[in-house]
Amino acid sequence: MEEGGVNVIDLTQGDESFVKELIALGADELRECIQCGKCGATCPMALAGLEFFIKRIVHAANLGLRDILLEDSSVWGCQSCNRCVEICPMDIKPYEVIQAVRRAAVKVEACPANTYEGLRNLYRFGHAVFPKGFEERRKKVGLPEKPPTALSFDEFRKKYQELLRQTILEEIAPFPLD
Amino acid sequence: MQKIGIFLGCNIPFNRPDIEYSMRFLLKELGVEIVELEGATCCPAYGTMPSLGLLEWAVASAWNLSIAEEKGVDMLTGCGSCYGVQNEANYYLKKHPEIKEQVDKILAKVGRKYDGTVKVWNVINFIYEKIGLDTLKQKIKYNLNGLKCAVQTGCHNLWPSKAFPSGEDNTFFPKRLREICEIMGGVAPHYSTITDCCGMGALRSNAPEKSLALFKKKLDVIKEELDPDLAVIGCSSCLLQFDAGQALLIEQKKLNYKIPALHLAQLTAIALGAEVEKATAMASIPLNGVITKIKGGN
Amino acid sequence: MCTEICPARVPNEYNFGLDQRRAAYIEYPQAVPKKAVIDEPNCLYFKSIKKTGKPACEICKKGIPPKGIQGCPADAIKFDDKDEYMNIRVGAVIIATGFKPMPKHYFKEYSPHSPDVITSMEFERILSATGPTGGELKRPSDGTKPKTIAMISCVGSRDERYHPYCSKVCCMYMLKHARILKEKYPDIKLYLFFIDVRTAGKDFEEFYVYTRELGAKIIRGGRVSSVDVKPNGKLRVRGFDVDLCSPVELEADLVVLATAIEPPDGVEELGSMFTATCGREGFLREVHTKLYPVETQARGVFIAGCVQGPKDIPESIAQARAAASATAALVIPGKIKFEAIISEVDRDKCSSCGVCVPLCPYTAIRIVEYKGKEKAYIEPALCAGCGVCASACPSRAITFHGFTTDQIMAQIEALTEA
Amino acid sequence: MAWEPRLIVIACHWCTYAGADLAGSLRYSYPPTVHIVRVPCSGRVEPEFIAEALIRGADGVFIGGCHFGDCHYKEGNYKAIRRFNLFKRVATELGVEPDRIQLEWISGSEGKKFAESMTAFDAKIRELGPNPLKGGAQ
Repeated sequence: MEEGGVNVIDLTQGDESFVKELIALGADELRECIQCGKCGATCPMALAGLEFFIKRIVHAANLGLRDILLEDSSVWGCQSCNRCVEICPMDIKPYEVIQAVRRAAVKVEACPANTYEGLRNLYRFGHAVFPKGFEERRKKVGLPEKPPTALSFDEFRKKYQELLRQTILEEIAPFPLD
Repeated sequence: MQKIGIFLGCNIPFNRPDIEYSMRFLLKELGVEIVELEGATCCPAYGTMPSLGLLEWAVASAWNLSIAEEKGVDMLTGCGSCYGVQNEANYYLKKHPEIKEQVDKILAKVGRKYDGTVKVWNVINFIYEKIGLDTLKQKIKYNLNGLKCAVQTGCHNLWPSKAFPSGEDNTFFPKRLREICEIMGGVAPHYSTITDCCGMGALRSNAPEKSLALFKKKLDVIKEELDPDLAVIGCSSCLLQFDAGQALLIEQKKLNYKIPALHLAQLTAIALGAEVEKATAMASIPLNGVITKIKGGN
Repeated sequence: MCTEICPARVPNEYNFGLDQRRAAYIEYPQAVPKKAVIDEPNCLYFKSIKKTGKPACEICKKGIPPKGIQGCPADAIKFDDKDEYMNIRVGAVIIATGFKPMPKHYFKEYSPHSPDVITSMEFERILSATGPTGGELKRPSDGTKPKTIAMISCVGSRDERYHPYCSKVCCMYMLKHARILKEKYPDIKLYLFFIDVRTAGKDFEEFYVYTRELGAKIIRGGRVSSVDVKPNGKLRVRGFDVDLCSPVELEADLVVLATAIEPPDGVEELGSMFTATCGREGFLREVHTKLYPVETQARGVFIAGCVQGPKDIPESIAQARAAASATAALVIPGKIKFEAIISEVDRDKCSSCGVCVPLCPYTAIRIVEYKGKEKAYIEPALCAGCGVCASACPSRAITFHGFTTDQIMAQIEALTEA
Repeated sequence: MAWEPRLIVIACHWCTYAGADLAGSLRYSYPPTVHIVRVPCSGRVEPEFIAEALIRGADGVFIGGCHFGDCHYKEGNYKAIRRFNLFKRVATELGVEPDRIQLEWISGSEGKKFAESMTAFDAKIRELGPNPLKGGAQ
C-alpha cells in the first residue's frame, strides 16, 4: 500500500512467468481454481485475520502478482493444516499453492528469518525444533540426555548432512554447510 | 509380539519428554516391542524442507522412512506433523515415480534405500486399529470415572485423508479419540469446533497474538459447550498450545478459566499405571483434579 | 379408501422418507393414472402368504366390519393379479428417464448425520401442500418452525470430485424457495450462499432482484466450508463472503443443500440396450449439440429432458416437443429413406467368418441364411456408414458405398504420383 | 530440384477433416506438402491404405481421428488405434521407419492444432529424409 492510503492493485503487474514458476514448483492445478470461496472460511490464516490467506493467495498467484505475494509474509503463517486440500471441490490442492509461493520466496530470500533458523537447526542437529535445556527436561522423566536420533549418532548426522547438501539447500542456505 | 519403530520428532524429545516417557510406557504395558529408529531426524517440519521443494521434502522424509524400513518395522509418531509430513511424503513417492527416482539416487549416495513399505501411525490410529479398544479396556488399571474430556485430534492427523493409509470415516466428525476416551471410562462428547485449528505451528511462530486469539476462540467454545475436566490431545504440537499456550493466555489475563490438557499417550499411560510425576512432568496447567479423579476411582 | 385403511407403513419414497405411506398407495398426488397399487414386498397379505401360506390381512379388500370400516367399495382389489411384461413393436423410442438428485451423505463437511441438514428436493417436499408436513414449515428433528435458514448452492456440482458440470437449475430454484418462504413467513432469516448467481434465462434476473427485495440475503463467492452441529441442536454455518472480503458464520436452524442433478441409475445400461452412448458425465449423448439435439447415435432413438443433461422445465418441454416431432417425422410416413453412404455385403464373396458382426457399433450386421449358407447381412436402416466393417473384412466382401477401397486407393495413387 | 516430402493425411470426416477446414477458415498456414484423403471415420482406415501409400513413395502417412469418446460412430477411433499399433510393427518389416506413420486425435474445433501437427509432421519427415521405398518396394 502506498503511503497516504492509496490502495489500488495494478493488474498489469501480473507476470505470467510467475504463474508458470508456481505451477512448476508444485501448484500444478492452480489455474483450475474457480474462486468458489470454500477454503476461505476454513483457513486458520483467514480466521486469525492474516492479510493474505488461502483464497486471496490462490487468486493473486493466478494473476501472477509476484511482488504482492513475496512482500507479504502471510504465506509463512500457513499452518499446513491441509483442511483446504480436504475440501477443495476443484482439487487444486490450495496448500500446494502456499508451498509453491514459499518455494519461490526462498529462492529470492523473501522469507522470515526464523525460516533459516529452522533449516539451520535441521542441518546442524537433525532437528528443526531444538530448544535449549532439553537435557534437564529429559533427565526429569528418567530418559537419557539425548534421544537416540541423529543427535546421538555422529555418523548418521554426517550422512544426513550429506543428503541435505544434495538438495537445493546447498544453493540457498545463508549459513555455512560444512 | 507386535513391534513398532518409535519416531520421536523434535517437540516430543526436547520440549515434552513426558510424552516420550508415556509412549514408551504404554507400548510396554500393551505388550508392543519398541524398536529404536537410530539416526532418525526431524520429519521434516512443513516450514523447512517441504517449503524448499517437493524433492527436498521427499528426500528428507525418505531418510527417516528408510531407517524404519531397514529395521523392518512401521513407524509410530506422537506428533501430528510428523504423521502428516511423512505420510504425505510416502504418498508423493508412490504418486510421482520421477521424484522417487531422484530420491533413490540421492539416498544411494549416502548409502541408503527406500522401497516404500513403511506405514506411519499416530497414537490414535495405532491404539484404535493395532491394539483395539477391547484390549485397551482390559489392560487399564485406572478407570477415568466419568472424567469429561474435550478431544482434539489435530489437523495433521486428519487431513489430507487421501494421503493417509487409514483414519476416520468422516474427518469432519472425528470419533476415534472420543471412543478411546470413552472405553477408558471417560465421557467425550462431540463439540462444534472439534476440528478447528488450535493455532499452533507456523501461525504461532509468525503471528503469535493472532495464533493465541484463534486458540482462545476455540477454548471458549469448548468451555461453553462442554465445560470439560480435561482436554485430550492427539498431537504434541496441539498439546503445546493447549498447555503452554493456555498458560500464556492466563498469564496475559486473557483467560479466566483453566482446562488441563494431556496428550492421549499421557492419559493412556496414566490409566495403565505410569508414574504420574513423570508422565505429566512438563505440564503447565495443574492436573491435580484430573489425577485425583482417575486414581480416586479405583 | 384402501390407501387410508391399509395397516402396513413404509417410508414414502416420493417424500424422500420424510413421512410414511401405506402398502396400498397412490404413487403421488398428481400420478397419471391416479390409481392405487399394492406394494407387494411390503403388503401384509403377500408377506403372510409367503410365510405361512395363509393371508393375515385383507383389510383393503374386506375392511374391518366390526369397526364399521368398509373395504374397497368398487371391489377393485385383486390379489391374484400379477406384474406383466409386454412386448410392443415400435418404430421409434424416446428416452426421458429424468434425473436423480444427489443424496447428502457424500458431503461430510456439511454434517450429513444431522436431520436438519436436508437436500433441496426434501425441502421442496416440506414446502409442498401435499408434502410430509402438509405444507407447514417444520424442522425434521423436532418439528419446530425454523427461524434462520441457510441454503447452499453447488453441492456436488462444479466439483471435480463429483460432477464438474453446473447443474443449471439450482440458482433459480433456491431463489424460488426463498421467495415462497419470504412471502409466507416474512420474519424468517434467510441466507443464500452462492458461488455466482447464474440467472441466464427469460425473466430470471428480474426474479432474482425481486427475491432480494423480499429480504433474502445473498452471499456470493461463498461456497460454505463447514456445517457443524452445536450441542443445542443449532447448526453453525461457516462460509466466505467475497463482498465483505471476510469469513462469515451464522447459526441456522435448518440447512438446505442444493445437491447436484445426476443421471439416473442404470442409464448407461439402458443406453447400451439401444446402442445410444453416454457422455463423460453419464448423461445420454445427442448426435450434435446444436444441430441434432434430440437424436442419439442410434437411429430411431431420441432423448428428451434431464437424461440428456441438467435442464429446467421450459427447456425440458421444448426438448420433449422436439423429440416428439422428430419421432413423428420418422414414423408417420410409414417408410424410411436410408443414406446412400452405407456398407453392403456381397454375399457371394462372404466367407461367413463373422469378424464384422461384433465390430459394428450399431448392431446392424447379422448372420442370415443365403443360398443355404450362413452369410453376413447389413441392415441398411441401421447402418450409419462408418466403414469399420469394410476395413476389417478379410474377404473384401463388404463394399462401403461412397468410400470404396478402390476409390480411396485411387486417391492415394493420384496423390503419390511423382 | 531439391527433395520435398510428400505427406498423405488420412483424415476422419467429423473431426480432423473439420479441423483442417477450420485451420483454413482461420488462415492458419501449414506446409503445402500435405495431401488429404477424407474418410468417414478413422475406423475406416485399412492398413493396406498406409502400406500402399508408403510403397508408392509417400514420405509420411498421418492418420487423424476424433478424441476418445468423441467418435461420431461411437468407437471407430479405438479400432483405428489398435490397427495402427499393429501396423507400426509391420512397418519395419516393410523397410520403412515406424516414425513415418503417425496417428493423432484432432477435433473439429482444433484448427490450430491441425496446422501445428502438420507443421511438426512435415519437420519430422524432413529430418528422416526421403522414403527408402521410393521408386517401388525393394
